Amino acid sequence: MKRHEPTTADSLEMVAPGQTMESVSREISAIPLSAPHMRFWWIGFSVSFLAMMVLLGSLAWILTKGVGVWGINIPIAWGFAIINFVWWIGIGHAGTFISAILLLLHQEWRTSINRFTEAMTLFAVACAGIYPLIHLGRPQFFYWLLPYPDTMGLWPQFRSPLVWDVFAVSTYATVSLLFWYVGLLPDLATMRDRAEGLARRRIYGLLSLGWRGDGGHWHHYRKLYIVLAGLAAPLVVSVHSIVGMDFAIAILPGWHSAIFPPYFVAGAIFSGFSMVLTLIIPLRSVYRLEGMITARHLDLMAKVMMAMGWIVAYGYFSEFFTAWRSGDIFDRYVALNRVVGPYAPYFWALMACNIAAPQFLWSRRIRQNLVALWAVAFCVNVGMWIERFVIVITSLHRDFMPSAWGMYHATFWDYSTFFGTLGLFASLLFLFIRFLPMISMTEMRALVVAKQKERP
Amino acid sequence: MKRDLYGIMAAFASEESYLAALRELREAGFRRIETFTPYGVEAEEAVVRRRPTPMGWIMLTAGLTGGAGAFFMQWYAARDYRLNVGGRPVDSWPAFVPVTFELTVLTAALAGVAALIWLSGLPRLDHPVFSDRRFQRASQDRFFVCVRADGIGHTEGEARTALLAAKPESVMEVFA
Amino acid sequence: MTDPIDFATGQAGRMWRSMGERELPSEWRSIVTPEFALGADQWPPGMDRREFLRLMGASLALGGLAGCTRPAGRLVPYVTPPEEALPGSPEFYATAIPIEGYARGILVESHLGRPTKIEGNPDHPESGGSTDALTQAAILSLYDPDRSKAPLHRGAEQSWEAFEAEWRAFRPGLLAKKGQGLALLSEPTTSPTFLRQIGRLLAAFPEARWYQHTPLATYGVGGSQMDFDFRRARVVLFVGSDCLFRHPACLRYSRDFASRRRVTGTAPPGSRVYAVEATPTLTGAAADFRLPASPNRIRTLLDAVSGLVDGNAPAEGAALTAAEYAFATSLAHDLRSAAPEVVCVAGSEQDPDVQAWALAMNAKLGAAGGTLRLLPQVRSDNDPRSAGALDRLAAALRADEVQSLFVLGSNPVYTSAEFRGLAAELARVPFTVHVGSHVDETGALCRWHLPEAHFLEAWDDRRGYDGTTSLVQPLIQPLYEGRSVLEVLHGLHTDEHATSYDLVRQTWEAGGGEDFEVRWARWLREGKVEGTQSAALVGPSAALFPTLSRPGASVGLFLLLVPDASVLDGRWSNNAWLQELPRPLTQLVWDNAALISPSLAANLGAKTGDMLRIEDGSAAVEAAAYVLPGHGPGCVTLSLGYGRTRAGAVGNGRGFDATPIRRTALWENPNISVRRTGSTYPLVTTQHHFTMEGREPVRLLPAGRMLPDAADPSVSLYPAWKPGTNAWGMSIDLGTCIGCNACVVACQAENNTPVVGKDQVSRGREMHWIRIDRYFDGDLDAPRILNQPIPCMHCENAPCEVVCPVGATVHSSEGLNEMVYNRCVGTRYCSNNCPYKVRRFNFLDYTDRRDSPVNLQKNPDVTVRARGVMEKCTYCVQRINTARIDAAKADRPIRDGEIRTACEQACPLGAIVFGNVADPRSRVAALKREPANYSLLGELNTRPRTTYLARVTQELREAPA
Amino acid sequence: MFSPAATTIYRIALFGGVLLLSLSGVTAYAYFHSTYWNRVGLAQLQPILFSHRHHAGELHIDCRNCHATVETSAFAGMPSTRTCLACHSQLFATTTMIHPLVESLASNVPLQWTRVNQLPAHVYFNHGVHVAKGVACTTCHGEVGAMALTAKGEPLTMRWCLNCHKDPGPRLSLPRDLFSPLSPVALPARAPPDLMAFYHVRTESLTDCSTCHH
Repeated sequence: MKRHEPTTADSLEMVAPGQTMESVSREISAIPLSAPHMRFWWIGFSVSFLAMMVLLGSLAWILTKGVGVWGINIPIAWGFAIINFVWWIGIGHAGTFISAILLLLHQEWRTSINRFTEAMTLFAVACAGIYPLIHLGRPQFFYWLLPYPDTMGLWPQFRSPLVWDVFAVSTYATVSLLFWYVGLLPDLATMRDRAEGLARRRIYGLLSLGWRGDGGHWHHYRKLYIVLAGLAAPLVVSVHSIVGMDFAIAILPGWHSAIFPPYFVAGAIFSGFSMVLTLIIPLRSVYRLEGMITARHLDLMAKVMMAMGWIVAYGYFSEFFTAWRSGDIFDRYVALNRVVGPYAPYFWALMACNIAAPQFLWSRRIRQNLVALWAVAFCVNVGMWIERFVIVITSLHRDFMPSAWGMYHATFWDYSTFFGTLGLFASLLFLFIRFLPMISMTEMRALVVAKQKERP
Repeated sequence: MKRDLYGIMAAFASEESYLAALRELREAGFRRIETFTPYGVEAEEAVVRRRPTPMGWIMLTAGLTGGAGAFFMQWYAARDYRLNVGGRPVDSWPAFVPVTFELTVLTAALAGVAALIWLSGLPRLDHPVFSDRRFQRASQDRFFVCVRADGIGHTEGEARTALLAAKPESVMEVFA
Repeated sequence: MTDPIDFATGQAGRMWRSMGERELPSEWRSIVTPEFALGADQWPPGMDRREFLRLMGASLALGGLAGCTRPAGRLVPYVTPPEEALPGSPEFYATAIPIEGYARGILVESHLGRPTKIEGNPDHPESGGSTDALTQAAILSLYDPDRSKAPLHRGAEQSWEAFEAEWRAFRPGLLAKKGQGLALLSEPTTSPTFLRQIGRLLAAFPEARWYQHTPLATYGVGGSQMDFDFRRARVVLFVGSDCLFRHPACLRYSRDFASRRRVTGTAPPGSRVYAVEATPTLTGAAADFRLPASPNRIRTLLDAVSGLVDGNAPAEGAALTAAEYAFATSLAHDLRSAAPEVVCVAGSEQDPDVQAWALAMNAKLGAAGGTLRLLPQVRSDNDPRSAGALDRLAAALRADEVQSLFVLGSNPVYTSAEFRGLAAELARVPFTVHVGSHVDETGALCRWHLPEAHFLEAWDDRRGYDGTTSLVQPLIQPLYEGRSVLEVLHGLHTDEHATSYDLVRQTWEAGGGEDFEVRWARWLREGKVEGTQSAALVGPSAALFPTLSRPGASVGLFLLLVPDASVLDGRWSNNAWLQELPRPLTQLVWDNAALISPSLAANLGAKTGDMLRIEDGSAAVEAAAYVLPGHGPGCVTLSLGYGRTRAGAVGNGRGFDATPIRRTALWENPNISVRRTGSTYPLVTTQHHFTMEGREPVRLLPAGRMLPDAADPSVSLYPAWKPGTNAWGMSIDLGTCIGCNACVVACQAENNTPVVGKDQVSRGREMHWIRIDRYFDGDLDAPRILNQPIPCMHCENAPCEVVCPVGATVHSSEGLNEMVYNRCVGTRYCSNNCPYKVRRFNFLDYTDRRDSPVNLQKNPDVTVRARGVMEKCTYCVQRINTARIDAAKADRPIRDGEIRTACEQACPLGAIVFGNVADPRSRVAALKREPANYSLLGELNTRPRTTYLARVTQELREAPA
Repeated sequence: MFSPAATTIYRIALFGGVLLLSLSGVTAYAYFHSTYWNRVGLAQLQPILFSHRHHAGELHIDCRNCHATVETSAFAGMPSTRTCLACHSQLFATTTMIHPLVESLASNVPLQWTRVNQLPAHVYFNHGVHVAKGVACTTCHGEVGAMALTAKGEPLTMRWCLNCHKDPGPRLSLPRDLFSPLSPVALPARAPPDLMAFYHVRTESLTDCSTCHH
């Protein structure tokens, strides 16, 4: 089998010079087909798989005993489950943002990363989707949130943001999947044609639906792809706006705030990009993709991340500002309680991770330094989780009635379910890398050709 | 036995040569031409003069239908069993917007993908062009042009010469 | 009709004759027919019934009801229908509950022979229709799984026959010696039949000795007891007294007290109430002016007051602090000006000299015969036939004078430090018998233990504090082999068979008369025997003030012992409802604690949860500290009833045992030393934050002022929903509520609210539908103590409803915020969005083990909630529906007061009023028109249907210049 | 690599899959709304082969004779052994069919009838008020007077209950028909409002959740 060697070194170009249609097709498809670096893959996959088993164990226990095994209580009736849900959904926003919105904005640098980020989106949404189900007191009746002709003559209560959630998340998952698959179609054909062994060729052949790059097909394809992008763009915004409304619709001080939808969207993209960076920096080195995912890409993503960071920072600020200006004693107390209350350490950790850390990215040197960039991205991942913790817990634990104030103590099962989904996420990611091209070969070919035209 | 001919096909190494070939063929009056490319070549449309795709309209109609249905469903649900929910009116239309929007997008997207598969006649695993191993490059780095055998008023020979004139990498006969 | 089978003994029983015969098994079976089922989650058909009959001791085999997904239910009719029982509608029987020996009239709700709920008896003076927490919880003790089920001989199960045989063999020896060596120990009682039995016994055994012991207060001195009339008292002084909360007459006192405290318009309350106390009490908290003080300071203050009342300045040397002086002068001024409509109440646990002071002061101010009456002591504490108290018995035991000892429903081995040392002596007594509901600490040391029947299982008669006598009639045949103490006493001296029913009747037949049957029936129906109220004695004559000793050395600390608010001296230890009931003021559950003032805490460097070692030279106990604002300085309060070892699964090993350090001066232990041990203990409370943070959930309204106008609720973006003919609402008067928790337990009993245990409460998962919030307002050493009951507010714009994704909580046409358990999927969003946090969630499966007899208490009209389901106060919608159906059938509107929620019905102070706010003539509508009416968190525009009446405050009088 | 057949199979599989998915939905709907699932018309095995057709339909024994508390209580009431024996101590007293009754009286162990109409435990149904407001026995229990073996007459699903609670008028019967064993003859179109007025049916709280669930 072909040995895999890098064609070109890292560069600040969109595509390293010397890349051809043939080379990109070969190098990208080589990863699933000739499977280099199997040791890395096996170790990574086994670890993630074990973590996924932890998830299964936790789910079994939660379903047997009830959600009481978590630390939730009255007044803090929502805990890790919701925090993790929002965190994962947020991460799931980078993919569609990159592939849809950047496509509409003709940002060609999206080309080499959209496939991977879309996959990441799908897996993140899969992880997120678990939580709304298992956090139910009676998960066996989850389908009561869906409209169907039951024997009781009842309907979902469409004024509830949780019902909006059901529709938003399921729509988002479906549309992302379709978008991803449509993008994959031509690549699957390439895989079919490059694969060795009848079995593989047939499997990829079936998946590609027998795609043959017919001009007529491309004709419909282009239209579909652009309209899908056009639909996905507002969808991305709507989904996290609705997640934001899960809180904003409530009357709880610290939740009931008009800034939530936009600031949740920004936060989502913020966390999405940080997750992309966290994953792609090691992967591109392991699989020698510097020629296609160049320092230029990292640089741009770092900039987007910083920009989003500022929007989020504005969100934090405006929360305090409105609390102060409103003169509402409850809002003011919540604001104060965040800063100096029992959960103050979380708040300050949040400030450090989400506002302080990204400022390093002003420096080009840091943006170019893989380790530093990765560290900042990782900080933001942590920070965004803490942000949700602060929003959910510190708002709930001290609301209107001082007599009903309480504290939240996470249990072992809170943590195990969280780490469990990390395992699920990683496992899916490893399987994706192993069997599918993690960069869109089709779009890379087009890009390479375009770049060659530009060059004298 | 003699298998009947599907068409004469030529492979080109570059987008430019491929587009040139297309133009010449059109000028030579060939109408039934099929093209196979490793990525969608927008310039090709001008040459081949395809009818505009109905894709947009399909997705629009589907989306509007889905959205309308979604809103009606919520409107009806509120009436079917009139419940006083937190003192809110029965027609809490602002609360019905999110679901309406989501279902609009969902139906449009599903219809779009269905339409792509339908309009492109997929899945089609056994297309004649697959019979030639060289065609595997069509999904990688070669551009193919196929003149259908029953090209009106053209013989197989004329097709071959026309293609050769465009200096392809190779020319091949495709049998149905 | 046939004699019913007594399933406990297998013999034909006769005890039901007077009340219409009923049969147990078919009743139990009919429980499972869904029309009055206990909830599918709780009791799958078949199983419960089988468990049930096993408990009944019946041997009825019922097969073929395996719990498949959709089991075919069974319809099981009677063989012979009983007379009154109407399947599907409960019956109420009048009886009485003995608490510390005194009767309180009650009505017991019975569903086809299954007692489920206790209500007050409106016709009974000591109830007036209301109940306290203990009475409400008593129903649970009937179904206590740990009750002793059969006679035990040295721990081994035996039959009653075996015991009787052994006793008959032993008895001749006794008779020969005229009963010398026979000792009986009982609690002081008010039961005429019991005393009649004692008389007959002593007649048969002249040399026998009858000792009495109670670890609790003896409500009287020298054969007489004080009785107060708060309806006429314009000025009241409470000296370390909690008589509104814990007293044989507390329900009557509360009712009378409230009658003067209720305000209309902007008028001040009808009484000015002063309280001086070391241990904060609910009674003290209800006072207008409360002064925390150590026992020594209390005496100093009282001296000063008596001086001031006489018109003298405070005696020299009695240097009063500014606060004490202001208190004393204002009090003296009020007492003088309001006399004789004043009353001074000294706590039943106070030293005799303090009680004497109160008596003297009342006499001096002419209260005697008016607000204060002396009554002959109803209870047998000073019965001439009694051979004295526990110390005498102890002496007799030491001197080996006792050949046979009968302990009747008393537990000295736990309650008396002295008795704990007598294990050896007890072991030397040849024939020891313990009669009790549980095999407690004492029962464990006796040769025989005999199961005592619950008061709802056997006949008895008791007298209330005011002398009113009630017949205690059973609602159910004994669940186990328990027998009444009366039957045991009877069996001691004769072989003739007599049930408690016979014995009680004999007592009253003595009254004779041909119309006896008629009167007997009336007594049973009304729950009291007319003309049995005691007549007041003369006096007290104006006495001189006693010289008040100063018990405590100035250096040491005081240890104050009090009965626990829930378990008293431990007699309620195995009652889970009471254990999980947040203790007044502290909100502690499942434990007791050493209460200390913030200042003392600072001195000791202790905080809540730190273990303290309390020593007085000879003995020491350890207990966790609880820092209680408003506690008297320089003293520690520890409640009795904890550290039990043989109370049962619920009560064992909880809290800290105070008995070892209890001395002959029962309630005070001066001169103790306290230090931290360094270790800590997890105390669990249901409330963690006791200041109002400037939010004023409890509004204080200075007399004569008005509340600031609330925002106009009619302003709204939404079109209003058509109001129904009925619009249910509630008004809670914070001026009269004393926070006694009766409503909390009543709600728990009515609505099948589960008990979750200490661990779950510590995780913030208690399930009470109505809670009583406590706030400490002002200086933490002498704060104003506020209580606020919080049920569901039933907001018209309910935030919880909008966010429920499945419409499991919605609004009813009558304005109820409905919670539909069987639609709930458990997102808990509603709880997050409830500003009052009144919603409760079944985080785990909190329903009792399927085969637990506790399930028998469940109210069949209320669904038992499954795991993962939200629940909350429903305004007792099951009662509303019953009334609506009755009204609909009779084609009439629902009358005001026809529906009473469980909390309203229980409340001794009438602080809770429920009704139709749409009807301007209803009581609740009138209350909502009061200027003191306000909505909790009204600024959120939730428009609560439950509103509050602000607590009206008064000022101390300026000292006359 | 692939034969033409492969394409055909693949297409059938794709479309078939989609079709199957939608069909299964329809099937589920049909099943759970079917009389089979609701056990309508399903007669249960009983300790005694009791025939409502004979007693109510042919002998015209009033329903309330045996279901005595139907007007006064939530529970319609089941005849006690003695109620049955009131007649059957003479009639057929010796037949094997009646034997279980005699047995029950002798042993003082009640009969155990198998439920035909069973509501979930979280539903609180009150017979008394329904009868008082003009709902006839047959409206919910079907043509009992024609049943040799008693079977469920109506689905008794929540949707079914709600249909009537949303619009009771058309389901009400004339007082004389309330206890008739067979469905009364159809009433004139203008009857419903009159009956509503006659029985003073107040509809406002009929669809409140707490009317049936608490």
